[in-house]
Amino acid sequence: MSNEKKFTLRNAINQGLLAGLITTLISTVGMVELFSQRQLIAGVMTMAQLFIFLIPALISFQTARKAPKNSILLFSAVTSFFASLPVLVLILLASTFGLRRFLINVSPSLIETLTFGQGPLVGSLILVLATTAVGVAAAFVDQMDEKIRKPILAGLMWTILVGTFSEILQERLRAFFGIGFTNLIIKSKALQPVAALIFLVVVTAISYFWQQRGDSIKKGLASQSATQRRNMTYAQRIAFFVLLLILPLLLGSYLSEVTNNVGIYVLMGLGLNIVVGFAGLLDLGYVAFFAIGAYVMAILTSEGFLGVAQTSFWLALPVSVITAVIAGILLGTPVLRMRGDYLAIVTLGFGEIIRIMANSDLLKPYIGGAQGVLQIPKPSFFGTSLIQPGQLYYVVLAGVLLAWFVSTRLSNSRLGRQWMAMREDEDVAEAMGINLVNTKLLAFAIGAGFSGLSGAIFASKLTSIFPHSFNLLISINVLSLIIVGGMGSLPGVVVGSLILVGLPELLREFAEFRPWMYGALLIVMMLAKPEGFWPSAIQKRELHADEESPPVEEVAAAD
Amino acid sequence: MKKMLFILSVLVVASMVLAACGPSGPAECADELGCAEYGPDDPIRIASALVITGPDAQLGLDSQHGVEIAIAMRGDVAGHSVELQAEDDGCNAEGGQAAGQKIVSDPSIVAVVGTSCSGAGVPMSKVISEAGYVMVSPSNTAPSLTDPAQAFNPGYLRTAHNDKVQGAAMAKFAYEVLGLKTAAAIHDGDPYTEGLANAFRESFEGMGGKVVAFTAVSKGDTDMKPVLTAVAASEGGAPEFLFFPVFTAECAFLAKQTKEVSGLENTIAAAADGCFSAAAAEAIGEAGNGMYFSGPDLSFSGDTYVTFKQQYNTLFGSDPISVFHAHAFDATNMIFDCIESVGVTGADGSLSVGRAAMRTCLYATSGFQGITGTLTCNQYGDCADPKISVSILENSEYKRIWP
Amino acid sequence: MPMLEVNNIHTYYGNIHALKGITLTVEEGEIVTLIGANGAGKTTTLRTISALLRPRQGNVLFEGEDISKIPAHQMIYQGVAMVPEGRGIFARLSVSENLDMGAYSRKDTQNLGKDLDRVFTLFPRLKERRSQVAGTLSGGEQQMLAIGRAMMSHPRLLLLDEPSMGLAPVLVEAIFDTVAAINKEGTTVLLVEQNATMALSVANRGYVLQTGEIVLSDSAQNLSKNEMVQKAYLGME
Amino acid sequence: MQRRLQNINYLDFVLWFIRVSIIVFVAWGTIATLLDNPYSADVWVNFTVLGLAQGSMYALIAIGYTLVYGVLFMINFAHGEFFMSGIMTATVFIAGPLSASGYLNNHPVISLLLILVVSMITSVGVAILTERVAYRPLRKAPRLVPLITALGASTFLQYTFRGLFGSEVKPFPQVEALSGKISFLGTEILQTQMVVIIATVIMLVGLYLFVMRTKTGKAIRAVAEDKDVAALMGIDVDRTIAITFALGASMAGAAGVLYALVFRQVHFYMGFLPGLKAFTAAVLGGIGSIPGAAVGGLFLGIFESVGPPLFLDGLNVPAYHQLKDVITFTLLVLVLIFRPQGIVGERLAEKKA
Repeated sequence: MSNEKKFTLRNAINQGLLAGLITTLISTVGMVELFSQRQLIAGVMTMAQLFIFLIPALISFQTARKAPKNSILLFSAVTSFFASLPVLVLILLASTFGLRRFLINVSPSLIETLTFGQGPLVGSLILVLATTAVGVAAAFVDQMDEKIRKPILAGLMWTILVGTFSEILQERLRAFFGIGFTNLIIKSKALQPVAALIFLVVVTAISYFWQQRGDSIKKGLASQSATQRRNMTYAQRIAFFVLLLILPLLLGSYLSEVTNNVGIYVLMGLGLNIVVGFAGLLDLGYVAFFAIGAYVMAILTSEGFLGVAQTSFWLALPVSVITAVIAGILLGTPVLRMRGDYLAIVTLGFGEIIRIMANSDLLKPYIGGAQGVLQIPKPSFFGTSLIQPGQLYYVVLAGVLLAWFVSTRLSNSRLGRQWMAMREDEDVAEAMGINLVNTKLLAFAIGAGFSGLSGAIFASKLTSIFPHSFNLLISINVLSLIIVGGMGSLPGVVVGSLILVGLPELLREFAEFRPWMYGALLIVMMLAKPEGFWPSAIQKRELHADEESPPVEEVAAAD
Repeated sequence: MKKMLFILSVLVVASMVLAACGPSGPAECADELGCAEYGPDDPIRIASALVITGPDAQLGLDSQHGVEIAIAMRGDVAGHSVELQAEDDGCNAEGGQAAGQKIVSDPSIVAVVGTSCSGAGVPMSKVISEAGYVMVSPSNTAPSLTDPAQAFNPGYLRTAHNDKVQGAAMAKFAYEVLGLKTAAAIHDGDPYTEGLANAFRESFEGMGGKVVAFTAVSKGDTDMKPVLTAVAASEGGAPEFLFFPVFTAECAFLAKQTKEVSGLENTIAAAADGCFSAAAAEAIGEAGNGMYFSGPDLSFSGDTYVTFKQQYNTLFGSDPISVFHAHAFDATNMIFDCIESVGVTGADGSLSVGRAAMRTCLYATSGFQGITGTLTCNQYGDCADPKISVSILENSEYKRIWP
Repeated sequence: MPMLEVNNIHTYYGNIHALKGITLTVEEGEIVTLIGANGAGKTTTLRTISALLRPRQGNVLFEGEDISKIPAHQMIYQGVAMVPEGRGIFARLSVSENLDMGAYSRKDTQNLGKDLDRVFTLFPRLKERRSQVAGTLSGGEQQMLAIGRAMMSHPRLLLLDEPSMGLAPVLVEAIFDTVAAINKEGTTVLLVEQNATMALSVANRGYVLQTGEIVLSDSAQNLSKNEMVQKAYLGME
Repeated sequence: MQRRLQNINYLDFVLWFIRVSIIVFVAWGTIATLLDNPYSADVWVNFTVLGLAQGSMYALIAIGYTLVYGVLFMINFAHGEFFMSGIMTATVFIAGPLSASGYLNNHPVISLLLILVVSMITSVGVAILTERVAYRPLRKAPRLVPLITALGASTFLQYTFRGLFGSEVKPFPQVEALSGKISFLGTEILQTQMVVIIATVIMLVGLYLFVMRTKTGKAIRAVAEDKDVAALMGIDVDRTIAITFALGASMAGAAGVLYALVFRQVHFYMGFLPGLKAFTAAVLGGIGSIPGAAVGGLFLGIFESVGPPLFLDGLNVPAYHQLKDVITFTLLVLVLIFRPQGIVGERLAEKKA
């Protein structure tokens, strides 16, 4: 219905102003300035310029799609022209008034970046012209034939991506091919112009040919028999498994560290997925069990003065898990009769209670209070201490595979179906003869067990733990990753962890703006894909039923 | 799909072969822990790992500014420009470990300034030391970090004061200089403040004083009056001296509200270097008149600190926002001095800095004139000037009064 | 020109095709009833007319104007009011607050007193309970409140969804008497009802719905004589 | 729902056990404290007044949670940031310059009004923008989805304001007209606390009257009950929801000014904890109910202030003020176990919760 509305020049102006305001915002919060030094493509484009131009370009692209067919260029030019105006106002205000007294990041160097070092007057002119030009270029790209447009966009996108992640790529390239070769491609985090150009051309070409051949491949797939397909999945599985096994070799120590962190969150996510995704119990204090697992591991194995037993990692591991399970049952019991948001706030309270107790002077003689537990040994395996992230990876992997296996079995079991029934409607579930107390407690207990396992590995990976590490934000992060991935879906947990734990790690360079981007990312992802990135089949179905839930009467009508 | 499998296996084999070869560096380096190598035009790279996100961000950001100013004021080091790789330690252990792993995966980084929080410092010092790197923290104060029986690792140094030293100094000041016999201490559950408050208590009691109340608030608390009221009504009577070595936000709340609680009108309030900054003085306002602060004596270095503050203002648009910028500045300069003394410059202008040599040099630092005092490192990495000074706040100006 | 013209509307719930091309008309001053079994699509039809649901195809004309694209909260300004299924009173608001909400769309606030009196004459019970919280009313009183509330907006067309649901037979008759009275005063009524006997007794015309389609349409009299209708909806053998 | 599980004795046994053990613990602690008698009666009155002032702020913030929860059944985690954004902006743009020029202390009333207006307008603006961008498109999504965008919005807003105004603690000037103490119930209390309590009462009563008496207020309540029917009455549901957000945010903006008056400093992270506490207060009082939010806020404030010394002092718990939140959350758990609808909440809300 809305697409029938006419897109007027006024809309184009509004769109442009919106884009301009966004650019102004990222300038005033300091992001543009921070990245004015960071070269995306050496000598050609800085990260700051990417920020300044990308937003008008995207908006002009949007405008071009909606604009009347005969005046696309005009519309795009108007949009991008107006996109430069708010920035212009900022430059004007900043160079006439001392804006910096109020807005700490509106510094002379920001203005210099925005005006390309040409002074306010000439710089503003350049800014307006360049922005408009970018917008028109975007419209041109939009006008191209799809066969050409898509590859070009793919090429641009991949080049920008490579430029953004160049820090990590640089490190990996150096490890594999040595510093000389790396410097040809990426030098001090900047993509070299020639390499960038080659890369752009290659990606565009590949994407072009891929598109040409895409159809025939799809046809080929469809013509294969079912057994053939099954065999392939079998082969794929082996390949995947081999890949998992050799991953640390490919990744190197830092990326393995990131992978381990992701893995720890996957473990927690799989556990919370049982509680929230399967059983529908909204738990915001999930970090409590993580903390309990970690502290049990710490106290049992620490070689410092707080250690009580100095047992080995492998001995302490089951104890941690069992303690967490017991804690899950203990904390689960009083809240069995609560639902929804009440459950959320009470569990949140539990999480905070555990953290505050761990931090308190009251328990300091036993678990270290604010000073934490130190000197926790890393796990050892047949005499080798697993010091490197690449070695610890296998411990994490084993934990994740175990949790994955248990989760898959559970979701197809009688218990799993009871959970689903309970999630749909507790009253109906009980009428069907499901014992709600046991079913709920089992969900809490198993979820807590996974979290305890995760915490135990975490403690031994860190070799020291502090109450600080167990705050509310962890619970929130785990919940978010489940929902971003797709609630109730096991692969979704992995996808969610990669996006919400792995990606911020890889974007460490953005340093102080990581939380800002994290927040924006959560909003944008939920707006774009409310069902998550890898929804489970059931979730997909539910969502559609949920959108416009028909009264019983109408469903019957359709039959 | 078979093709995919093939590609995958090629990748696997290739990666194994490559991993077996390992990174190949120039052969010139004779250092047992390897070297950081720079081409003739390459900048020297150092890293920082400070808390720049979350509620404590101002603490780390301020230190990072200190590092940036040190780089700007120093100019070239050993004929090379300097590039900073700024990382976030998140003020927690996992953040410290991740930042550490990232730093040690980059062979071009020669040394690290960090971490902000002791909790992040413990795992990070382990990662850094195991990889043969070296770090100098501008603001870790936990005694365990330089205690060989606990968390000390042989690549760790710091320019911040060990809690033990500072706590004892404050106790001595209160007991001997001010002649006060009863005191109370409040911490906020942060390892830094808890350690310092504890050290103060032990020393004060050791000297014969009485600690009538030892209590805590929580981070993020705003209303301190219940705690202060309880302190005022403690069994041993209202304390003559109240020590709360917490960070700016909580410190300002405590300082302001102490004046508003009946029974504490005559109590002398004191804080430590977590609250010893221009921004803190501004946040406390008039309530801070007559309050004592322990920490480095910044007036000591004279001109350098004046220039430093000007630089800070031009670059970051405000006076220093927190406390450990000076320690960070000193830490960075210590690192630069050592690079200059152990770096080997090749005929073509390339530079090679041995990592073991770097460590030896840093641990051997002696009589270094920094803006926080004269720094001399001991074998476990404590480098801060042992002379803690106490300043009094008068009309938002700090005046050193002891020693 | 008919007052309400529904042209071949198709409404979906997700992928469920609930209305498969409904076409009907209501002339000014009429009472028209839609009858059909549970799940035939009666409520969906009303919800589509009142813009709570959007048809994927087809349109709705009210007094010649296409109203199928305006938002639901604008309908009442066009002169269309609806008493939803299950009455939909605001349980936590008082009776008089509920009536106030019925008059939310009114600009001429000085005439409200008169309308309130009119509702209270129609339903004296409501007057007694005007300050009571609506959730505590009995089912019959709630239905009265719902109809009274709809009348507060001075609608030209009243959409009534199952007014007899869950009420005792005596009350049902009273309600239908009121509906007839309201109609006499000049309000056109489109009535959805499962109780076909009652519905056909007050209506001028009727439509029979089956699984999202109209299978029969005729005057009320003829419909009550129709064999199929008698069998299926009037409980006669 | 209570009845549903009644047949399971084990659960009742556990709940009774929890109830009894906590009561025993509290009684033991209280008796020990009172026998020990560390504080005079004055001090206890003081604790209560302190709690009342802090609780007033919680109450004002809790209103926003309750209103939004009432219409959308959604926990708006970004509400604490609405609170922060208003007073941060007002401090930087108004209070700071006014104080520097001396205008603040020469014309305290005009200045405070100006600060209040700017704070409220900013909070409302941020709230409306957040609602429009992050919540409205998700009205039909599964319930957890807006919760996640709320969390995202919360972080985003925190760091936006940090980026705008910097990460350091900003001092809020002392208003001389409000400094000093007055005598109240035989004890001295600060003028600022008195202002907070009085202002809160006025605003809460005003809000209550607005929601109960005005057409818009009734529309909000109608939308809270049934959006479809409200739309049939001619109520623009989207607009009404935006108004609800604005109302809650205006209270938060005002609470920000009171906060600044009492604590005299602001920070980009200052919204997080009060937000969490206010949400707890809203649930404690009975989420969805306006009197509930008020009662819950005051209750929470008093408990935080009086609870630790009363229950824990006698038990010789070291640094017991640290455990204040433990008491808070234990109280919450107890209330929700035995009175799931909250202190003054109605049972009606439960089926939707």
